[in-house]
Amino acid sequence: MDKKERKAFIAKRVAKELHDGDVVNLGIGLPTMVANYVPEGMDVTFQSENGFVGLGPAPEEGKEDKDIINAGGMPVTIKEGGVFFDSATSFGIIRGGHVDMTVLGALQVDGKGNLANWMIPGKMVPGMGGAMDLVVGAKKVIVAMEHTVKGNPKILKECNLPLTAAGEVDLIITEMGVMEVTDKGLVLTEINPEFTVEDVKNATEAELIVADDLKKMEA
Amino acid sequence: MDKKERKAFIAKRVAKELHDGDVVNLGIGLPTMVANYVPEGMDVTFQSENGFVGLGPAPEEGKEDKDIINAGGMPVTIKEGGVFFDSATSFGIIRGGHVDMTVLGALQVDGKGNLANWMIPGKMVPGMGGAMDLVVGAKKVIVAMEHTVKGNPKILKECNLPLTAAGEVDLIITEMGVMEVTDKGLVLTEINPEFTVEDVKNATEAELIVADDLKKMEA
Amino acid sequence: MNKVVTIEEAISHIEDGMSIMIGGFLSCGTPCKLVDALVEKGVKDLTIISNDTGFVDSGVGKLVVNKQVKTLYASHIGTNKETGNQMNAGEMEVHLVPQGTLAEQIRAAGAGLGGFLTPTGVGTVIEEGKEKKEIDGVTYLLEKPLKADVALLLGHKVDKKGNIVYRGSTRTFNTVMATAADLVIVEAENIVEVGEIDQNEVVTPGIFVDYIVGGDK
Amino acid sequence: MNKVVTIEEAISHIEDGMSIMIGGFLSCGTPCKLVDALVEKGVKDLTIISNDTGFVDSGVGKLVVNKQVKTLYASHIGTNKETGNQMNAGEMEVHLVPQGTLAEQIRAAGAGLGGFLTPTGVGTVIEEGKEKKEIDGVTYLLEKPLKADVALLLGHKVDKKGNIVYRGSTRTFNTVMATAADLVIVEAENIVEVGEIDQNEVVTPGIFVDYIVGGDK
Repeated sequence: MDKKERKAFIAKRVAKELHDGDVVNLGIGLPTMVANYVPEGMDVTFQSENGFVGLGPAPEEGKEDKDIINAGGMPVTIKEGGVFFDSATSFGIIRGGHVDMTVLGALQVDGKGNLANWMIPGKMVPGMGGAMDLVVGAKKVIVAMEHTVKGNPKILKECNLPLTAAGEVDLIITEMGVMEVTDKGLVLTEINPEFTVEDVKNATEAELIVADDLKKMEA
Repeated sequence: MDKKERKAFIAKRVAKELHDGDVVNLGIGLPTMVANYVPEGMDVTFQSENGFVGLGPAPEEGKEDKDIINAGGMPVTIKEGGVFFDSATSFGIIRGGHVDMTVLGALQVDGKGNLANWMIPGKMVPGMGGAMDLVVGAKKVIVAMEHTVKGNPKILKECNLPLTAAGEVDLIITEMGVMEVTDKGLVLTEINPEFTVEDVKNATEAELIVADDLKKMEA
Repeated sequence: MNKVVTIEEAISHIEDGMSIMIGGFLSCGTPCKLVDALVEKGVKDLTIISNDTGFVDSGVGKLVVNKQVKTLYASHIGTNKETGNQMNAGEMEVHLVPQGTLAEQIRAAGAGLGGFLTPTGVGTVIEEGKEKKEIDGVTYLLEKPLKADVALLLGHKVDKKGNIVYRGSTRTFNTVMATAADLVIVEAENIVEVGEIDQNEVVTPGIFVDYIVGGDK
Repeated sequence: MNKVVTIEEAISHIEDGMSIMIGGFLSCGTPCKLVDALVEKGVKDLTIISNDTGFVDSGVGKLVVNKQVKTLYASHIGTNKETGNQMNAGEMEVHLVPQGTLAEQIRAAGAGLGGFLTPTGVGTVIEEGKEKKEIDGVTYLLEKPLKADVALLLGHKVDKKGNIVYRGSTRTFNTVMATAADLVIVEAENIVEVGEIDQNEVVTPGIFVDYIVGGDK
């Protein structure tokens, strides 16, 4: 798989976590691609934390509406039945547990469900935007990312970058497999058949518990 | 003055406290009458705490709209430029200091600006409704009432009924005079020429300081 | 995901002992058909959260008269003498809450807040048992969120996704209650197709709503 | 009570050292003409409260580039590298605030609340120096209200009393900022007569608005 295929594979697998009627917030980058793989016939509402539900695909070129952007600042569309609201309402929805699932990228994530994705001290301090609220508020938090960065693990024993939230990640989905954050630690529940368990362990700094019923990861 | 004249006299005098552009909340009963005496050419917006600004007069008989009531449950109208909103917004407006003045009746009020107007233990426990928020939140709190009840003072040394709010009353306006709550105590600033200072003092349990420049109360 | 159901289907989820928020103010904005159906169903030992208890013959008041209410949170009960009677007789536990505090408590529950500091009630009986806090020289009470099993709302126009617009002064507590209950049922005066309500004009987003009933107007 | 004034008249009230809230999200919903006028006027040492600092050539970002900002409260500064530069150089004091907390702090100020308890930021650097409180087994941070001298808003349709409706995703922080500043100025895309906006559709009541500018669209 090349980078593009890897990302699509991850996004497709994430999409299998969706349920009919879910309200879902997707982070920018790879997570945004999840919207392309909503199972046929399933009604999923995407939230854009800058102020609406019913986020639709990008508009055709020339049909952009300057008043409708997503949280990344890109022109988007709103679907029929969608609703605009203000930031206080938007984060009331998020913190109040009305978002069923959020999908985010990570700089680092660890076996305790800690997530770091908002700053690298001295290098990059963009701010947390809505990420801290989303990770705390959403019912299910999925980290969707490539397993390593330049060959280095991103799934660590313990995050050493400033946290976005402590112990809030539920599931990590990469091109190598699916890992669940449990009380006992990080459990590998599915594995991409292109890799061995040894491969995954080598690419992961956190200790991995292999599920008894380890399944084949399919996207 | 008979009872009706007394009430009109009090309401008229309260209306002199209005300023152009004010947002005002009037309690039920006598305070509601203040709306009839807004000085010509002055733009005052009345708030109805159940959910709008721009409260207008009662509708003509037969023209009632079941969806437009005031906080007393009576059919009312909304003026052009008025706006409907929900209870959270309504009390955000009230607590947030966006109401310039509230006018309420009282069971008891005292020289420290304490107000009791929401219950008589064992007898009448209707609940405080929006009164506690209004008295705390409005920039200026005016108690408008008849000076005594069945000849007994309502302006006391110290309220003995459960308080609506502590130390929030700014001005007391009755048919006998106008009293200001100050750090030094209750100051009689205007007197109805039908009464003597002695009359007012006799009808008041709280100690009254007579202003050096005591004025004639005009409505 | 068909949200439009009969009143019977909607209230079939409501059982004895549940906590129920009911929108409206003195019956204006109250989903009276849903209340009537609850009276008919006879569920009891309810905890009711509502601005007031309406009147003996309308709105929330009917549940009181029918002795279905065990615990009540409200800001005003003066328009329904039966509420006061049951309170004084010790048959119903009544929590009187300042109206703004009640609205904010429900909002806090729906917005994931653990509480808020309000100046309302300081120096009154309302402060009893509550933590006080001074911020920048002002004393506040710490008030906690209030949620419920069920919320019953009245909407003027409701589309089939549950997006609601209200009319006049009916909005009241309906908006915050929509966010603070596990099960949210809206009684619609008019049910319209998705797309018929302008996306800029919706007041309560349909994501909060589970069931829609009524619409026969 | 004529609220419609020229941009010059409206911003004549804004002076060096003031705190200013500016609505919008990445320049969408930002009153760009008012910001441009502030850039031209050159007021300095400002405290800016805004979701982000837009871009170097648009929205709030221009004030940063022009070095008029002394202190900043924002949730995101990644789209304007000049903000990061000035922060790293110690030329600007930057407070990064989670977006939901920022919105709620502004709302609290406008709604007369002394603060609120939020779960956001617990276990992160955001909790530093803040009181923590456990309610029903959940840990929260106590966050305080945030107000300003001035709020600059963008409205799509504004009537002459200042009643505002917004369009699309421009609403953002405009609504809460309208409630939390001593002086509120709205840049209107369209100014309409009182009565032209349905009383059920107004989002920001005109009682919050002091001045209306623009309307040439």
